[in-house]
Amino acid sequence: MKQLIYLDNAATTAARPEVVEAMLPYFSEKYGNPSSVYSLAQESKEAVDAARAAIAEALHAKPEEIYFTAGGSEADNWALVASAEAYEKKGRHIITTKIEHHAVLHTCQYLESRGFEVTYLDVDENGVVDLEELKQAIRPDTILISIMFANNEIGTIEPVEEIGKIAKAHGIPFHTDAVQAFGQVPIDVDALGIDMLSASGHKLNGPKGIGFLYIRRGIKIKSFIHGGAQERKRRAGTENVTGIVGFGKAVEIAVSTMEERTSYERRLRDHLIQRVLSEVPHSRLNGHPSDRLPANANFCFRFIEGESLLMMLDMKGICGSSGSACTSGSLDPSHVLLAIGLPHEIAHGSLRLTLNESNTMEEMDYVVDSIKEIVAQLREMSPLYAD
Amino acid sequence: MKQLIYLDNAATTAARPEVVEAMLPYFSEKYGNPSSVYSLAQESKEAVDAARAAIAEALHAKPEEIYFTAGGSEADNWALVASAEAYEKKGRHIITTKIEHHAVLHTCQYLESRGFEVTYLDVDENGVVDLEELKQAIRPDTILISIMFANNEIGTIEPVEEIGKIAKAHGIPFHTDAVQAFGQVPIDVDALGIDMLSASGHKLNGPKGIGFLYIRRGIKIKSFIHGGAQERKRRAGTENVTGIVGFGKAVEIAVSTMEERTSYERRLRDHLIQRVLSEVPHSRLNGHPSDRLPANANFCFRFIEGESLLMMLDMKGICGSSGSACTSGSLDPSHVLLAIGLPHEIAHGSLRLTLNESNTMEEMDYVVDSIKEIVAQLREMSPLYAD
Amino acid sequence: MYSEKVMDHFQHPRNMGEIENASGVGTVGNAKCGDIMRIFLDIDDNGIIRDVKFKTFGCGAAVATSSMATEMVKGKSIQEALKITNKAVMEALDGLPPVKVHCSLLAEEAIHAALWDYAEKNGIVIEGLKKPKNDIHEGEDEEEDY
Amino acid sequence: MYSEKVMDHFQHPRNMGEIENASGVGTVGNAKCGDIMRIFLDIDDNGIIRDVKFKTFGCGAAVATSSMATEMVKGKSIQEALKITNKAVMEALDGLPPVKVHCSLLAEEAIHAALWDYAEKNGIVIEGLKKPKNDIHEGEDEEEDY
Ligand SMILES: Cc1ncc(COP(=O)(O)O)c(C=O)c1O
Ligand SMILES: Cc1ncc(COP(=O)(O)O)c(C=O)c1O
Ligand code: FES
Ligand code: FES
Repeated sequence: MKQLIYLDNAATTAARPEVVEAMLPYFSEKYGNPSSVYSLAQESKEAVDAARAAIAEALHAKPEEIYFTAGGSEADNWALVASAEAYEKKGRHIITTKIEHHAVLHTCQYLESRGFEVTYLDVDENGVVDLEELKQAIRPDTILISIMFANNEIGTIEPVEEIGKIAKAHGIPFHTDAVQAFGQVPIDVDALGIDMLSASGHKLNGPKGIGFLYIRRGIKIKSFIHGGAQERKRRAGTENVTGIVGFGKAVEIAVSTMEERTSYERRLRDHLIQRVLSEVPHSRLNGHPSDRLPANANFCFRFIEGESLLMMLDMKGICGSSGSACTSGSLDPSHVLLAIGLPHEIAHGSLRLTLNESNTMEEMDYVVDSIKEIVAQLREMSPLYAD
Repeated sequence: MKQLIYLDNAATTAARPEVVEAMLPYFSEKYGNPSSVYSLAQESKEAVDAARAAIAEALHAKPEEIYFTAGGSEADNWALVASAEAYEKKGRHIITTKIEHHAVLHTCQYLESRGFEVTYLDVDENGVVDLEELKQAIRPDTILISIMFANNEIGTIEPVEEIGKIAKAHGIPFHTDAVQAFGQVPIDVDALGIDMLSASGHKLNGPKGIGFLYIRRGIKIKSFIHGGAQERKRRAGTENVTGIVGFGKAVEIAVSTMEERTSYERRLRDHLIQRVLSEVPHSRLNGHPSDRLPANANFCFRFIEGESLLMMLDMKGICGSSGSACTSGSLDPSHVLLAIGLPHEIAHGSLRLTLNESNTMEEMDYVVDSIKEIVAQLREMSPLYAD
Repeated sequence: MYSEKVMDHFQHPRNMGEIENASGVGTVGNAKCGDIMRIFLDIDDNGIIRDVKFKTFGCGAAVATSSMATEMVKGKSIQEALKITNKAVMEALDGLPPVKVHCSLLAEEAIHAALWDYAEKNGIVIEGLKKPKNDIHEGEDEEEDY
Repeated sequence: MYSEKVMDHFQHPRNMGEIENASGVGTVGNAKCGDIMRIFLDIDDNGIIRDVKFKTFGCGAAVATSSMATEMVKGKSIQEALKITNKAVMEALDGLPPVKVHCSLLAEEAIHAALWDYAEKNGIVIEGLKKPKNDIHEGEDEEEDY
């Protein structure tokens, strides 16, 4: 079995064939710049507008509230930096959590270096923020609450609706990083009280290099990327027409197939979790047992280290990821796993498996068998296990 | 003749078929996230590295000095904002010109709102900056000189080498917006003394939504988009692998065909200019007569307005653009045409035609004939001409 | 970007030209975008607009609204003509893009200016007609409602 | 990311295991990345490293450098073993990615620690051997040379 079993859909996904097909005409035929006057350009503009409308519909938002970006990171940076700049006369305090993606956390640190103050809320052992703690953190000078919709590592879904209510009651704009949640769980920005929302195309079988920031009408933030008058003067740069078209298509499909797809993924995922926990000694599931993304499983295996585990899985044709971000330039163990209370050694031995609809039950069984074998092998090698 | 004559290659270009072909495998087959551990991801990483190397070579730079962005606008924003933040202890003064693209100008205005001081250099009637004025503008607290390589409207090429020398003599980092020049004229960042350079994929028959900022080793600017550790920790966000691959391919072709291609375009362009100036009354050429981008022609026709002219050309299948940016949300006449000294009414009647290698001499003649007819028709309608 | 009606009036502008010895001539401009519109009215003794012509230096929307507005006032009484707003002209054109709404004001104002000129020439007062602004941009706001 | 040699040593680590009653045992860790390496040396009366084993909790590079480093010291004299630097181990592995250079330090330090243990147990002084650090990250810089 050397066929690929791709279980890293939270890192990125394969673009759907329909998505690529939708994009193709806009590379070399309908390539006009949407801001231009002539008819060729109008075709591009219409395509962009159609994608914007499809995405708005998916969120129960208005098309003019969707602003395309280069991805989730830019959307997060925009929401935070521009909110800070727009509301700094009112105050300089921002509330977020300890388990945000680095696109939020590092931007908060950047804002701290510019004189803003950030409260990083704790989470419980399942990765859920404490609403009471949130309420207590709110101050008269709080200008933004940014709490992710669902965590990218452990899959925990945050109580967004309650957060939205609290934010609204205090008149504070509420931003949520929904990069992992969008397309996986239904989102209604009005019902949930969300003022800004970040998403990224490549997480839901769309292309890489495209994302959006939803900005509720009335939220007065300015540009993050300054320049031309694109995106209602709020986001400069020639529109990534192909990316936008592909993103629109991907969202359409993700939304229309959501129920069936995620219930299938959930079934596979639950089987995987159940077998791993019962058959691999010293293993644990990270994240909320039920309030979690349908395709996410995240384990810790004591006494072993993540990268080695990933490399051995790769040799068996299995693609997964680990909280231990050695390769991505940082050697620290996952801040998320530390935040839910795991000690360093254990946090290092984590494995995230994120499914998609093309996985099968047979694959899950093969994966569990492989994990059992590899974990035993690595423990054999580990000075910690020997102790 | 209702076949399309596309003469707006400065706005955007069609992606070359070879470019799209190079991108295709990275959408749905080699779709791995370059930061991941497994082999699938390594294929993406290698593709990104190969594109980076090709681009570095084109500039005589080192691969690790190329940082991919979402386009020219982001690169410009990054260079300016991060330079301002990195060097603000040394000073808060920036020098640029009045004819920069809005991605530079509006970012400068943003920095002014953050307490930086910006000198906007004048240009002469051909759009060339005055080196003496530049020298006089330099102060002890000057931390950045940002002057474009070639202007996007009138095509004038700035004396970059001399600017680089002046910047170096004063120990000031020199950024150049080469979005229009890259791929059209040879660029050697070392020989020209360039410390930072912005470029965009869709201007040289690559895809939209991808660009880069060249940052010379030793320039201490930090991130503009904060988050993950991509691009040597300097530009967060999952890499736009397809965009990067396409951009790399486009650069390779643009550089290897540059000489032949631009000399062909120049011949066509010169014929176009010569016929227009001699056959259309009250017409003038904007920009430098010889130091200009090979494929750029920019005219003013007195007594008529740009958008109407464009719409009538469109009806004849000709795609061009105008300095009068009515449709792009601003109603002001081109700041570039005003900077070279044209009065408002004349600046409104401008037409930019930017060629590519697939244009023909027959097309040029058809275009001139069409312009003659349309200009006469619009003047007939104009209350200014009647006067 | 533009509706078919706009494109039609742009491509085949109605009433383009001048009227010699017109009863009233009005010229207005938008300093911001630099466009200029001139309307010529031929008004008979019963106060009916017998003929109307325009000249426009401006964008596609400006040309199309000139054409449509002249069509709409032709044959109307002065009082009827006064009631033709830029909104009505836009509706008749099946709408304009948001950035182009201001262009339609040019046409409304040019007609008012021509009527004012007619009133002045004839020493009469047209009820409901205010002295036209020279620059129709004055009262206008930069539309930026996020 | 890794060379073929690294992958080979990762997949088939040489000298993995423990030595009972080893002449010297050294354990070092990198507090930053949390990895731990333990080296067991069996040294004969002539000061020749007769056998060597390792146990490693760490990334692929850590495993591969453990394996290669043990191969390189096996059969060597103490003085020869001391000269084996992390650079030499990396070269023998056809290089490591920049972020992984520090992992190779673990192997060098673990050997030094095992030799130090051997020297202490036997009450001797090994020329040129300094007391090993417990956390090899201490001296290291975050590599960020733009
Ligand atoms: C000179 C110049 N700078 C910057 C840009 C912005 O590039 P992009 O639209 O790719 O962000 C452009 C083109 O739009 C340009 O011509
Ligand atoms: C929760 C979360 N936020 C933000 C991002 C950043 O998105 P992108 O890589 O598209 O910039 C990611 C994924 O990398 C994510 O999982
Ligand atoms: S009249 Fe000026 S933009 Fe239309
Ligand atoms: S030993 Fe820690 S990353 Fe390699």
